[in-house]
Amino acid sequence: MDNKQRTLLPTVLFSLGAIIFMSPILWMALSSFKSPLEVTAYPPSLVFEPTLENYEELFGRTEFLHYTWNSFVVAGLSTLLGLVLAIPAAFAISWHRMVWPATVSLFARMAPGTLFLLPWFIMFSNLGLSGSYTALVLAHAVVTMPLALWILLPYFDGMPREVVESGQIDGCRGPTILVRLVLPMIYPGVVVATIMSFVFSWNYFLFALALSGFDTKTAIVASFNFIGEGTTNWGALMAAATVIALPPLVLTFMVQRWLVAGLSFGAVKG
Amino acid sequence: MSSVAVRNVVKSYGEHTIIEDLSFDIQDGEFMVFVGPSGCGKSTLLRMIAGLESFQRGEIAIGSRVVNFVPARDRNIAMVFQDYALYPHMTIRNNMSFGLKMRGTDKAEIERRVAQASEILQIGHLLDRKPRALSGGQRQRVAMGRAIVREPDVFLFDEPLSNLDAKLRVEVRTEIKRLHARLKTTMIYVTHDQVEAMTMADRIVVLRGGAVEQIGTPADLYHEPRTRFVAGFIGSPAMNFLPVHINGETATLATGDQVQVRRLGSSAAAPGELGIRPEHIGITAPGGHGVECVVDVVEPLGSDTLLSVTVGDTPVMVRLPGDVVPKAGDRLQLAFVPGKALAFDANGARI
Amino acid sequence: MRFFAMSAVLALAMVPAHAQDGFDWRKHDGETVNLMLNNLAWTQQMRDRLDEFTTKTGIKLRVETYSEEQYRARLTTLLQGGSSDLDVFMTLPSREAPLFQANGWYADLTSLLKGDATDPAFEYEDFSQALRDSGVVGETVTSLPINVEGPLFYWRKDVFEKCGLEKPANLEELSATAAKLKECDSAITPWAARGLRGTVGYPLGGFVYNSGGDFKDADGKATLCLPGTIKGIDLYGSLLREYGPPGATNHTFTQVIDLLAQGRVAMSNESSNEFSTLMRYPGRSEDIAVGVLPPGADGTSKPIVINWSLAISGKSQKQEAAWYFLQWATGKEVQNTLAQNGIAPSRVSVFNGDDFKAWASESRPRGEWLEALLEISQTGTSLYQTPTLTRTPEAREILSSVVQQVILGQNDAEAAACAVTEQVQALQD
Amino acid sequence: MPHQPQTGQTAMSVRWMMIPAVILTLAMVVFPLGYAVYLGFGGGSPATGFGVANFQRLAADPSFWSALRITFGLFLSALVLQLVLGTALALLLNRYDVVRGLVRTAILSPFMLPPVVVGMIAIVVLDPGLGAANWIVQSLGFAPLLWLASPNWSLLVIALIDTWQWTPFVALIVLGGLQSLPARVYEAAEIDGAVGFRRFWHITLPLLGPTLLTAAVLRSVDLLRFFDIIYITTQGGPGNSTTTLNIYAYKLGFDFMDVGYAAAVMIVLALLVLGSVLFFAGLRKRVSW
Repeated sequence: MDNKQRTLLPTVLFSLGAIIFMSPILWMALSSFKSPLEVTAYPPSLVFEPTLENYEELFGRTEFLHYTWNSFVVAGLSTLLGLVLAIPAAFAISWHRMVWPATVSLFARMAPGTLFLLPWFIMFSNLGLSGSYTALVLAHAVVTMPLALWILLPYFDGMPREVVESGQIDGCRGPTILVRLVLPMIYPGVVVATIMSFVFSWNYFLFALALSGFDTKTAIVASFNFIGEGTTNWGALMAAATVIALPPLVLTFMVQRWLVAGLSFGAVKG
Repeated sequence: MSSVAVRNVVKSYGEHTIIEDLSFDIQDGEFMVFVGPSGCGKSTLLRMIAGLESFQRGEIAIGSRVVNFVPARDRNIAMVFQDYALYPHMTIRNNMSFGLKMRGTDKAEIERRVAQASEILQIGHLLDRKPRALSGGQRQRVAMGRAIVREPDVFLFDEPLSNLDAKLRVEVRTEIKRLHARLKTTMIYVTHDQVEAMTMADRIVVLRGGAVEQIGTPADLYHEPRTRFVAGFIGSPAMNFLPVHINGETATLATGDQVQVRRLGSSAAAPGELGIRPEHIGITAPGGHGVECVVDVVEPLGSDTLLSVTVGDTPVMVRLPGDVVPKAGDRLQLAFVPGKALAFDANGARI
Repeated sequence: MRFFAMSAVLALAMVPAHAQDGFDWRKHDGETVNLMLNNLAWTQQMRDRLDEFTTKTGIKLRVETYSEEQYRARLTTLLQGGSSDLDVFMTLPSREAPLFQANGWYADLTSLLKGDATDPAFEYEDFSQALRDSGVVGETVTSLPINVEGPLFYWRKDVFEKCGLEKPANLEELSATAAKLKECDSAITPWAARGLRGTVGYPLGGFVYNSGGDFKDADGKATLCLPGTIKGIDLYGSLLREYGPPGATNHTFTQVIDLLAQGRVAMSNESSNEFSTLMRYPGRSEDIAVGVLPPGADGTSKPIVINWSLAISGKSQKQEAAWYFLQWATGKEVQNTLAQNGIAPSRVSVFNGDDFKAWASESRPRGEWLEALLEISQTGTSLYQTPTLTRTPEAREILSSVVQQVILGQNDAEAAACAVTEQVQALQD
Repeated sequence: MPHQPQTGQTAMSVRWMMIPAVILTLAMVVFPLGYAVYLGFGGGSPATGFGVANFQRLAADPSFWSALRITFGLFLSALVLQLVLGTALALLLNRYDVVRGLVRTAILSPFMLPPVVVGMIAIVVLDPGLGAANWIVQSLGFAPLLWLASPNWSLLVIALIDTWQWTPFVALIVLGGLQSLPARVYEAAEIDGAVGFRRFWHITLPLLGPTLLTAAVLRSVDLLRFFDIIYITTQGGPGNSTTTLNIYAYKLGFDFMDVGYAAAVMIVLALLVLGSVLFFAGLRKRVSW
């Protein structure tokens, strides 16, 4: 194969792939800067005068900024909670070479999310937590905790047991070993787990739909308002979609190198 | 069966040269060992012969055929890897027959060869298992079996014993020698362990930094090393080197003692090094005169006794018969066996 | 639940309302009432006016609005979970009043109406009889109507004129008109209407009734397998199939109004509620005409007319404060203001009031719209699915699936309509 | 990870460190599941009484069977598409070693997007009248398509949307698997004469078995419960063409307010997911090496 062909074929192939995967996202961002008339123009216009109208509508006429903040609070705290629970659990599971807990944690992902809505709502209402951040954070931790656990387990499994054993000999107890010795070794795993947990919590809408209150509504739930407001406001809808999509995309971009490495989910071998 | 020729081969990664201008021949049916410290290029050289690595200049021939542009699969070679490289998802039988199947060998022939190879290696009872159910030694045999069934022109071994424990290593070593005796096929064997090299090889290529230090039979390398490097690398415990001033056949130690050395030629008096193997040093009878030393550590091995002693400031290893057991702190007089002390110049070349 | 009594009520509404200074609007000063609202035109108009209520009463409002699908999901969760967080919510009585009442999800407004928590100037009787009835289950008042609405026939006057067409005199002519439009102006889609599951009944109802059909047979048994009903379904379905926009089976009012507002469609049968949205688009106030759906060939005209209402949750801990909000939100003053923005009022006095009339006379379409509303509230019905007491949504779903088969050309109207007889009768409890 | 069987008692026990996670799971998962089962068996509904009435109703409910078929149709088509395309993409990425820069971002972006956003994009792009998709189709000289509005194709379009979103994810998992395959085995294969497609078929594919299985488990759990994008785009239509079990259960519970019956459907769905996970777990032994 001569050199030209060697670089040309993959370049064409991967550019095509990048276009397929990226263009819908770019289209969304582009549309959010179109005026209401332009956004529904057919054939669609590629060249247009960008306007911030849709964003003014979004942040000016609705409390979208507040909802976005809610999303950050819920995703951030549920990620924190998920990690605080998943890290020691993953350590214990890996250290004792248990198989069943990881499997059991999958159960949470087996049931349809709608199944949880009513029981949770009743539960939180009785605890007086209905509509609170607490309820949302706990509900989202059901998404983040197993996810973090599954991402972290291979990292814990890949860590040499001798490190823990030498820590024991040095007189450390479990928690100290975990914090002082193990975590510094597997921090790339913790980063991946954090990012993925945050993104999946941020993206989840069903729980927030049922459990959020007047003040705790998340941006995703609020964005539904743009579908069905008299006429569908496509421009504002795309602006909302862009705003919602931004944090996951930015986070992904920031830690992409580690994500690629961390997403094998221990899939490597039996 | 084939000879192998390596002619003026050069390989580099960018600026970094791995192999520089290597040439040597391997006879048909010879057991050739490449030995050297890690990073010397011995594995790379083997993989170049296998066709797994490309190189920039020179040529490699197997038999009469230059194979520079022949892909690995068409070189009719077989290779045994350090980590065995068995196909983890196939049974042992399929592992052994895979290469033949890929070549379209007919079924009965495959059966026959697998049966024969497994008999030679005594792995018949393992044929229906998968690699993960086998011990390291068994996997090693399977890897050899996989090579045997191919009936190649050349066998290539890439440090095949380094993942085995010491006892197994000795067993398998013998087995490979026996195999060679039986098949009489050319074998090229890479190792970093000079004991393996010495025990197995017909001839040895000692490599250092991508260049040949010396090629020769084990006895050649032991008795007539051409460089200080080869002298130090071959033999265990390693040869002792003492700083000396060489004048003709006489070497003067830092302590002032004078020792006879065997020279290759003659040169002007100059500082250099004296090399003497531990087994070529004795102790004089009580009252006799020799090079004085202090015993630091005594290691009785039963058959031999190893002494770590200090001559002047230089540590020296001495191998004595097992019945001589001095104590640490003793002062002894050492006698060098005549004709066994070698001389090296400041650049490490034998002189 | 019918509106025959409208004209009678119009007379009653002439009774003047005496504002009583004695009523203490600030009794619940400092309390907070939680509202959950479906995102309708009414809601959008109200959103900017809620501060006025807080100023007047000192009661703080917390509002959640959702589009319809999410609204239902959230409302159902809150109600079924027995939430006390919810005080006031929007309800569609024609769909859900019996079920909600049976589940105890409505607070009893009857006693509140009679008690001294009601401003004497409120005048419950001012709501038209039919709209009041919609919120009464058994003897109990469960909700107060906030508007009156129904599907109306919208058409593009300019396009019709260009093509030399008139508003079809009856439903039979609709197809012919659409065909001519298609021929005359290929740039415009002749017809658009809802095709999404669960939403079809509302615009379809008029087609069925005007074609001489019904949703039950002479014995009152639920069925779609009646000649007139089949005719109506066939007409509705084939119009969309032959002359509708692509993808009509995923369209609900948002898409239909969108198409109409963008000037891409020449005719539709869509909610009167969306009139004001439509008028906001450039050009539409000149070229859109609106009226009652054309009658059947024999002149039968029985359009659909319904209302959205406000209810107080049965589990609310602040029913009286919530009741203050209901009084204010459905009161004359607010309705009068909303009426100026195209929300058809549920109060007779407002509907007939000078302000509303004056507003309507400001432009041709407004006048047409008012007239059409007046007509449908006199002749309309709120039943647009096979009769059932508590399983209306399912009945509407079945009806939609029948119509979808016709739209998609998977089945002819008769076969589709008659295949579901058992299903719809099973829902009739 | 292959674990050695434990032969002796480990001196340090950190089992207790699982307790907080277990408590959360018990409170937030086990209790609601129990409650849903209670509802499914008619608890809290005086009309049916406690019993299997809801499940008997399932057996005779054509909508349920239709939803089951659609669920399986979506599951199979999307899973096969994603595994095949994901593996192909991974092989390309592995071969050219270009997982960096723009390519990496392009690959990571789709599955990190909120499903809601993907649904919204689908609504706008796939609109039969105004969408960019038909514009492209027409520019290429084809007749415009109905996309999500066609009862015959809507399910496939949904499957394609999911494939767009999740193929890169599958590719990344497979890529991880590829990169961890023993390089020496490939050299052995090269000497044995397995190259090109034969190498893929005899070596790579079997070695990827466990990796593909992991990807299949992760995707099937999501695909069987597929909800978000349908909920946003078609809400189960046109007709019943995209009414999966999860959408059907949602409609029953939140539109028809038939909570007990909805719970019964969801229980069946949960069992289905469990069944698929067990099925793949059973396969694991056969493909592991």
